[in-house]
Amino acid sequence: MGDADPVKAIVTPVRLEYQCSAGRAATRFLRGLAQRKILGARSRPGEPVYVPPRGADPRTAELTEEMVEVSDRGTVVTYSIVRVPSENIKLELPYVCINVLLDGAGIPFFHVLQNCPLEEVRIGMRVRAVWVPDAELAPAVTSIRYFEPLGEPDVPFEEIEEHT
Amino acid sequence: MARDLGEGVLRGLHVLEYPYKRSLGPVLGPFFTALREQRILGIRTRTGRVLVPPAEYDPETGEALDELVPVGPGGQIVSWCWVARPRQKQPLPHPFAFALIRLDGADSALLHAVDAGEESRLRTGARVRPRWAEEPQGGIRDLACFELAE
Amino acid sequence: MRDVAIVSFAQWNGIEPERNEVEILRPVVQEAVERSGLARQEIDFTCSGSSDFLQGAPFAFVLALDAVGAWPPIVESHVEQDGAWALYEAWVKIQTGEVDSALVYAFGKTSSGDMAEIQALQLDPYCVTPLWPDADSVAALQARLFLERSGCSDRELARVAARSRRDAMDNPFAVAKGDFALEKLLAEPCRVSPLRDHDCPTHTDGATALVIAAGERARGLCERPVWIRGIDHRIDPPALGVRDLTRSASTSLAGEKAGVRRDRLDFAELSAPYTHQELILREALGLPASVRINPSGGTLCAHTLMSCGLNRIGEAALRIARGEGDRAVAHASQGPCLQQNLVCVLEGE
Amino acid sequence: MAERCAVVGIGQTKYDAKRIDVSMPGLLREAALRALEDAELGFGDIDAVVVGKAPDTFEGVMLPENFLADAVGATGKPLLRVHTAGSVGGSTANVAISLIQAGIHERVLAIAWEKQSESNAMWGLSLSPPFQVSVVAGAGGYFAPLIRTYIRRSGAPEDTGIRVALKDRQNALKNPYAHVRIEDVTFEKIAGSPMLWDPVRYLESCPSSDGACALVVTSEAAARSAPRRPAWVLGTSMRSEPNQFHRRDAVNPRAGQLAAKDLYQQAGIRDPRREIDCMEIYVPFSWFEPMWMENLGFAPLHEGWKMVYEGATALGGDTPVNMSGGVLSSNPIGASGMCRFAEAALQVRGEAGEHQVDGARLALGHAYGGGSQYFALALFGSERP
Repeated sequence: MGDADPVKAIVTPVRLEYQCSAGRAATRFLRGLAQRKILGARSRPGEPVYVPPRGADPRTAELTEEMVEVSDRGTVVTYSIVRVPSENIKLELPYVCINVLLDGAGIPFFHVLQNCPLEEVRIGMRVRAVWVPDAELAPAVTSIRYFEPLGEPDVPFEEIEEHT
Repeated sequence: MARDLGEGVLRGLHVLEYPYKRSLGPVLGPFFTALREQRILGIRTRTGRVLVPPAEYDPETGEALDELVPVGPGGQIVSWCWVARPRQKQPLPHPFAFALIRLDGADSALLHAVDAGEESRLRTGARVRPRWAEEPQGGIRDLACFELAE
Repeated sequence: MRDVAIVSFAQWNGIEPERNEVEILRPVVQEAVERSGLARQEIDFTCSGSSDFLQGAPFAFVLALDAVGAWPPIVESHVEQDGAWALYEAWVKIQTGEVDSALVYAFGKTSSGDMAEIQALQLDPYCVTPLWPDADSVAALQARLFLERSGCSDRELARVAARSRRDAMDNPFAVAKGDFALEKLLAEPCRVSPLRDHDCPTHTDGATALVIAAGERARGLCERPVWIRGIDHRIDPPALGVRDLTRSASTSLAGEKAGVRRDRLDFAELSAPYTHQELILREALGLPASVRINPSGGTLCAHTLMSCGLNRIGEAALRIARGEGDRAVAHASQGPCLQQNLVCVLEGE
Repeated sequence: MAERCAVVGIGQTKYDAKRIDVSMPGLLREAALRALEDAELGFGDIDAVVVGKAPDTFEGVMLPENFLADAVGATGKPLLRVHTAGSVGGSTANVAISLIQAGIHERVLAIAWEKQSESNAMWGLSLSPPFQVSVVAGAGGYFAPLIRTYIRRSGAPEDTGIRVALKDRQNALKNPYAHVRIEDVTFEKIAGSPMLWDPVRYLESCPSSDGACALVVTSEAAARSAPRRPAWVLGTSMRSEPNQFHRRDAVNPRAGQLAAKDLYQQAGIRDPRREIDCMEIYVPFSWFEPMWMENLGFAPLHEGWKMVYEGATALGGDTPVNMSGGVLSSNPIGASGMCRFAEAALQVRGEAGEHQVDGARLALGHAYGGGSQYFALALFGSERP
């Protein structure tokens, strides 16, 4: 003791616990997933359906209280092939991260595409959700294991371009 | 992770946890190195005040400081409070005092824990001395706590 | 300087685990905007205050934009401070002449975590945070110094608590309220001596929003605009063992710059989460006994971390707008032991 | 009505992955003292301090400017803390400038910083509460799909990003403060670096850095007594839009377009490509250079990549971009925006050293943050407006 190298750094561990609320809007969405349903929300008929719902339309802050079920099929609006590990994702590398616009939805959301050779992933590709077995269904995004190609003809870029 | 409370809104535990690593620079480095050797250092300002813990700069003017000087190890309680129900992360598992302690030779006070057994033994102005950690790591907790010196 | 007035105010405080931050904030922002008489798109500037540590994850304010309706894009800024500093930034922006009106909001969902513990992360991260002194303990160190220096007793602290809780009964957004006998309060055991439970704040979730506007714009929007006659903020050195904790030098200085003593005051709304801090602040601002303190019940009765300072300003404006006074001082504070303070002098016409 | 404002002091730290030689106060003071020295002022001359930083969770200190108040000479002064995600360095400078323009202060010190090595940036950025669980892998995971869309829309050649990265990495060799300096950088070296978030390669991505940047901004009267040539503020602008909404164009966001339009209007700029001499813009992934060229009005829609191809954005080109090496070479997140402003101001002062653009009179500083949602811009000029 005392003859070691000078102290140049210290480690100060921090551990804080929080009880988070999903909020009312996201709760409805998550509970839907536990029943294999993808629920979005809109302010009124004719307005875009937000999936997942955010409680309000971010453009206007208008409440989006009308729940609308959307399809579990959709179109790849854009994607990237992830080849770098990150702390929050436990997937084997590389994997494909897609922004998928579900049929009936007004915004795309991020998920993972599997069962598709990397070189075949493309913008406009039609995909569908693959759900976990019934026993594993839970009010969580993980109830959708991943998306996979649907084999339908691609959607022209012009039709989805505005949804990036 | 999510707790399902029936019909209510979903709630879940979120943990923010990280072992933050803090580089120390030219003043706190020697301060913690000295603590590991059971010595306490302060720093002298241009006007002659001695600050403990030492700062790289004068708190009033921002002027850079570099004259480290030994202080303590004994000192005097400037203020204190009695922590009847210690939290798990705090220095002592049983009731103790947090105190502002002016070490001998210092002009400012250091915040640390005082192990006094019971509240009635404490008073402002009481003399204290350090109790050193058995396995120093280089850090403020190399001072395990202070104890009454009377 | 341009004349700037508070033209509308809305708030919500309470413990509601069900709603998330955006759901708490959205109706409050909407109410403030509606009450201002301006359409959302007519408001030139938006500024908010919040802290990521209340939710333990980065970018709390980014999602909060959903509560505002920021489309088409808005001129916007955010301070990682109590919303009172967001108000200051908005006031500055109006002074540049670039904008005439602003929406200011703040929010904090304190029920998600242990606020007394989380605030240990505001202290010196090298020498103090590793000891995890909770906010109550840190305030108690200040309280003992103050009691010993001033000769005040715990009875005087209890008087502050009793008065605040009694006044809070008239405030639907206060959470700690009721008629409490002094003797009963003094019979409580200490939480962290010398502080008892009633000396410490009741943490609550909350959101505050207000709209400010310049000169003629403000006059056209409401009958009795509440003018910001002076606003200033100052900070003291952080180290608890360096500054005189029994006085608030930064409050005195900010008060002087804001013109607190320029005229008679009817009441004050002070951000004093702990009873002894009210006494320190009264002294720092030189408030005579005739000035009513915290008619809302104050921060002691509803501590909405990150929005309580803006809330004081809103509460003071609300009372002036209702004609319950003509001139008031509102104060916001953040940092351990009243380290940083903002003082705002409000006046009705 | 607004008072004129000028930058009279500029200070930057050496940027590095881990500045283990300094504490947090030491890091801020390195930049602050250099800015003050440049302006030949002391802390005592400063009226107010504005501090900017990205999330507090990076360093694990809540509202850290409070514990740093005396380190930056703010005792007894007003201190503001700005946080607008990645654009915060720019917003911080703009808030400081507004304190001068409002006529409230004469001399304001603005400091932006990040000490990412206290934790880990990938961890810090992926930290999300339950229910927001996301498959997005850090900033690259979020922005790579936008780049993919840009490529699809514009038909840009696949090597555009490599060309930008090569230019910025070569520029960084002329900047003594730059973090990433690859002496033998070549097109092949970048092309051969690992693909991280396809189409973004390792050497097309920004690093994670420790660093701080400081500016002393003053009123016109105070600028007159400045020892060196001031950089005059010709305009500032900020715009924000929500993170996600129906038909949001996140590749070419409206908020960025409006911020630019506002700025040019303030400065009387009609043709930015012709009138603005050079710029420092926020390019954390190489492809953002052509994307921002379009967003800022320097290139027609879908043609930003042509500026890269023609060499227009190179140090010797007609519109040099990121002469300092940019965010690709140094990225202390909270400070990165202010570094852009500082480097733009250095150019119009003629003090950018080896990476000086000859005769630069007008320089743009640009920062963005969030999901391409927050924009902060400023235009600096060598002549008083």
